[in-house]
Amino acid sequence: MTYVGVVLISHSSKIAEGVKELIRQVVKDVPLEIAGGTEENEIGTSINKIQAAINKADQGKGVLLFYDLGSAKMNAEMAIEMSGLENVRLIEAPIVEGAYVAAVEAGMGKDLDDVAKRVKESF
Amino acid sequence: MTYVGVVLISHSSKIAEGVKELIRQVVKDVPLEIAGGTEENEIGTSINKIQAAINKADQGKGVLLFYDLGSAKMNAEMAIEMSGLENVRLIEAPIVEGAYVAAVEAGMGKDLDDVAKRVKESF
Amino acid sequence: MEINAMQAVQWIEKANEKFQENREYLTSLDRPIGDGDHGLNMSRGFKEAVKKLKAGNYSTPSDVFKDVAMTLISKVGGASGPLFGTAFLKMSVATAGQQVLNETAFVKGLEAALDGIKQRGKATTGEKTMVDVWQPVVAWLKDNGFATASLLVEAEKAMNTTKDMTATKGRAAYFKEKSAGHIDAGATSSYYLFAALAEVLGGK
Amino acid sequence: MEINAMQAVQWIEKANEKFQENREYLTSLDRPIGDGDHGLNMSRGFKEAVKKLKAGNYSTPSDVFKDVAMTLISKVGGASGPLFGTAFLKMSVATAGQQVLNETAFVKGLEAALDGIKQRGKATTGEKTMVDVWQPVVAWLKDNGFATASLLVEAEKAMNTTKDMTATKGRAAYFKEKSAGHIDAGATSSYYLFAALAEVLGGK
Ligand SMILES: Nc1ncnc2c1ncn2[C@@H]1O[C@H](COP(=O)(O)OP(=O)(O)O)[C@@H](O)[C@H]1O
Ligand SMILES: Nc1ncnc2c1ncn2[C@@H]1O[C@H](COP(=O)(O)OP(=O)(O)O)[C@@H](O)[C@H]1O
Ligand SMILES: [Mg+2]
Ligand SMILES: [Mg+2]
Ligand SMILES: [Mg+2]
Ligand SMILES: [Mg+2]
Repeated sequence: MTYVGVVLISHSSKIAEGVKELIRQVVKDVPLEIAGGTEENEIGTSINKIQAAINKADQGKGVLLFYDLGSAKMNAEMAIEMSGLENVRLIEAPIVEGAYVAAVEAGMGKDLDDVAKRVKESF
Repeated sequence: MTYVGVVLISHSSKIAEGVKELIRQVVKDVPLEIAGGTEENEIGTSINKIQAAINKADQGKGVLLFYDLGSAKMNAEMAIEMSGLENVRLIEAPIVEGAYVAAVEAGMGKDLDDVAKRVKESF
Repeated sequence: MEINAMQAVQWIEKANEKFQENREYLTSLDRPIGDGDHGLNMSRGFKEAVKKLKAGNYSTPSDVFKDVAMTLISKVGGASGPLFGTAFLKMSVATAGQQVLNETAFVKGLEAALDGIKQRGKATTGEKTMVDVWQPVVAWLKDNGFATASLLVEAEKAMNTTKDMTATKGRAAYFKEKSAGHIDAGATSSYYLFAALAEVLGGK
Repeated sequence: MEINAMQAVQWIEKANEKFQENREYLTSLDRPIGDGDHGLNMSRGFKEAVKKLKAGNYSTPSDVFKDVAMTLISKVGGASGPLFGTAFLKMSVATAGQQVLNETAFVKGLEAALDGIKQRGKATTGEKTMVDVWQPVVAWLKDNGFATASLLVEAEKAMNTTKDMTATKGRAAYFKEKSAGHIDAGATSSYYLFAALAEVLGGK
């Protein structure tokens, strides 16, 4: 079985890792990739990390991206454009609470539109 | 100068630490305390940690508490009741994005009502 | 039926035995629609509670309940901590000062506990939580007294009603419709708690 | 005025010198209403860009801009990475294939860069960002050509207009009214970028 993937983009690699461990308690199978911190693991984001996370999270059913603060959004948008992939979508939702909902929904086998819709409805 | 304090309650100590480092880049003076994980530092929350965080964050101008998932909320509410302190308030807002806004607002010297209001308006 | 401090301690000890024995089972209930830690949470909490009680010297059930409450509150780590913690705290307050609780007094304590759970969890019946065991069982005890064999049956029946429910509280609520078909973990621990009570009162 | 690949490289080298020299200053601008990393971000990004250019062999400005873009995008880490990265990428696309850019061609490239920044940042003028330097400076260049001394004056004037503005984009926007009274960090780096251009074109 394949699932919609989830990517966690945070300025802090600790936030990204923490959200992943929180979700992994509950959802085991959904691809869940993190892109936290800069290339040097300082506070910030890295397009290369985001691109790698998107590629790893993509099982063909699409990928939903969560980010923390504004500048992560710009990097995420660039990474999506450069990936050339369809079905990779950035969502405006709280990174911790939103990604938790998304992972649960994705784990039920929902498609990208449904997962995104459920997340949107939750906030 | 004293400030409204911010407490970050998360099931994951990594999330709490990450949010703290994200905020500390921007806001240096506001008391910012974390209560992440259980007593054994597993995933979960601890009333004792929450109580300690509230006490440390309180400079007399009140404390705003952020939490990640439902069960943290119950522990937070108990901790507030047991603290017996006035001006300690749990807020329904995204932990990462909400606490960031709260810390910036608190750093401007705003009082508890104003900080809470600004956070609420942001989501 | 009457219950004194010693029996209150025995109640918690019996409950602890059940939580240790059924740790894996409780966790397996919490896995498909939760985070798979309920067995761990309950077994850790009650083990600590028993340890605490062993070290103490109690003249009222109320004092026993208070120490149980404080231990559960600080040691459990999940939603069941504040919930069972609040239950025992309210039971302690409602029965304060009485060395022996008669049926009326004990039922009052259990009612206070139920109210505490509902308030803390902002939950009512039908939400697929421990409330779905506590509410009917306490109501039944109030009407029928402490007939221990029937208490066990009632508690088990109540627990099983959670199977078909759709969760609207707690982590299972994230699973919405998919939460149906699984018995609720907290309802099951509540069943064990009442089963332990039945055993203590029934002299087993 | 004409600009070839070698001059494009010099532009970036001069800009890099300015970012290294003013690293602390840029960071100090980003501290009161931001996260205090802008100097670090710009100096790291341009240092890497210069390193990349040193290793390359370029026949068109477009190729220079492309490598600068890719380096800034992957090395900067903050908002200025995708913003300046997009600017150089659009400049590269708009001037592709031309060994030498005349005024018209170069202005076209700069207009494309400005559009890229605005699109990427969803920003317009008056929001206290780098757009408040790019937009007036590009407009001025289009109307007046590359008179280097005046270019410097225009860029500096534009940078200073950000001081009284209230930020509505980027991290400074969190500070709302309190963001007024500080010059924007990204506007200042944009000023250095145009200052570097003026120096290269002016033959300094
Ligand atoms: N709001 C609530 N009201 C009542 N009971 C709840 C509530 N939330 C959760 N529960 C109960 O708690 C149980 C889960 O406990 P546990 O697994 O220890 O906590 P967590 O969900 O934090 O991991 C559920 O099975 C349910 O019976
Ligand atoms: N949405 C935006 N549109 C245009 N420019 C922006 C935007 N967000 C930020 N900026 C510019 O970026 C600068 C901050 O860059 P930098 O400090 O490197 O990034 P960060 O804010 O991620 O730490 C600001 O001073 C501003 O000029
Ligand atoms: Mg659980
Ligand atoms: Mg748990
Ligand atoms: Mg910055
Ligand atoms: Mg930054």
